Amino acid sequence: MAVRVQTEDFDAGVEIARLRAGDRGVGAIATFIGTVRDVNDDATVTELTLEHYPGMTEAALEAIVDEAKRRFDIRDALVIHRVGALAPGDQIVLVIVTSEHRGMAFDACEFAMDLLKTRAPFWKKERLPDGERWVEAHASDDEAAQRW
Amino acid sequence: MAVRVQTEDFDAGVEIARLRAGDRGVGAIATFIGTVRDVNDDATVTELTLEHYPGMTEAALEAIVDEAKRRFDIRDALVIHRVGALAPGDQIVLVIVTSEHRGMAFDACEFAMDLLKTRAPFWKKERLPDGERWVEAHASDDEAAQRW
Amino acid sequence: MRDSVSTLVSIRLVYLARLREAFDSAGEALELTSEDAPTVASVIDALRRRGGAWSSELAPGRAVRFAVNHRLARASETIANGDEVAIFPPVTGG
Amino acid sequence: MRDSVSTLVSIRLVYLARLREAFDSAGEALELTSEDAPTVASVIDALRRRGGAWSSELAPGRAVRFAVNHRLARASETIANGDEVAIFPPVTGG
Repeated sequence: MAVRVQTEDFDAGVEIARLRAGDRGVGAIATFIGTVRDVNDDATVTELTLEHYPGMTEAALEAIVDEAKRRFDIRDALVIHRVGALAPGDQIVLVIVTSEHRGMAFDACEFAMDLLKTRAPFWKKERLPDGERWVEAHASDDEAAQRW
Repeated sequence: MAVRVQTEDFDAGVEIARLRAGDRGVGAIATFIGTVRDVNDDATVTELTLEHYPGMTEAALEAIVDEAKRRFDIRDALVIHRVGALAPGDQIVLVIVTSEHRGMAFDACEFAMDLLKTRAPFWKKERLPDGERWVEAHASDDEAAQRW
Repeated sequence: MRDSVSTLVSIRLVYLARLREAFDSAGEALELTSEDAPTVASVIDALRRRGGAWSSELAPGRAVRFAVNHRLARASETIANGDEVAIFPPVTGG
Repeated sequence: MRDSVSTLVSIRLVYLARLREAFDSAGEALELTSEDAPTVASVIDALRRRGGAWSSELAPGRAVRFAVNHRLARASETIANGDEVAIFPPVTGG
């Protein structure tokens, strides 16, 4: 499975080892992990809840992985995204790309994250000391996705 | 320690957890792992030996980490490079960068790898079925380093 | 000669994140009667006419995104009988 | 009045990777006598005059890199008494 949506945490080391297992043609592995920060837009975040659109989510992530494989000369790719209630310091998302040479691994990994930020149906709600708020989308994410 | 030169293998998951431990301001972690391919320039590689320049190696890697921290808005960085005899599939190098936002983590990680490829005193010797050869430097690595 | 049933389009609506809360609903069934091929925009127009949170959250200029049958879609996309149409704010995952 | 000892520069040479094998040596002590401030290029000139692998491996146009006291250096860099000068092929780590 190239994509997983889960409430459980993930172990990047284990996932990297699994993704490249048996492929001796791999020379480069680029990995990205997104984590919950304890501050966002100058407010203290005590909890972050990830909502998603079951049914669409995995298909959207699979489309991103397929697009990365189509556009970049890579060997394999994996995306894991967590949903549910998370605390500061918790891991949110993992993207791993294996390739022969490092340039393609870096590009495909960043490409997948940029697309994920604008095309995968996840929404973050932050709990602050004085209430809750939905995280607003950043224009910078649209710009990042439009580079490719 | 921001850099390590060692014969032993490393565990990316453990190193990532250690580098970001206690820093709740981290929102992005970019990681690169270089591994030994079983084929290089159309020849079958059965063993790869990494020679280095003791005394200079750690200083060169520390200079790269310092430069990455100076040029990019990142929280922390780690470089581990192995030396000695390695087999196809073995891990060679690990670069981890933590930052608040993903763009800086990706850029600093790729920057560190590009500099490492052109400034850190390591040399690869390949064992092939019919003998040994020193790996030749790639012009593409010089070009990659000159982008920054 | 067209069958009169062909002008009736039944869809499943899904509301997510802030819109789910604003509408106090995770979704509903909706029937559109139209001589033309209905689009996502037709659905939004129908919902806006309800007033209240519907008209304010879906007002022109508000950032709203759509998916038809689990694929991102523009407002101009046509919809067919049985489609699932999701309406949600810009995504913020990753 | 300059002390005559000031014109004698003792350095430590280090050869690495392919050059270590070609010279069949990991390094050596070298004394340069010069009226001018010697540079990395002065050292390379002195080594080339030995002929054989020295002149072929260090021939103009060959890709050779240098470090002075563990820092990458150009051929024009001046060297001082006690310096460690390393000579090696372009690096291929990572």
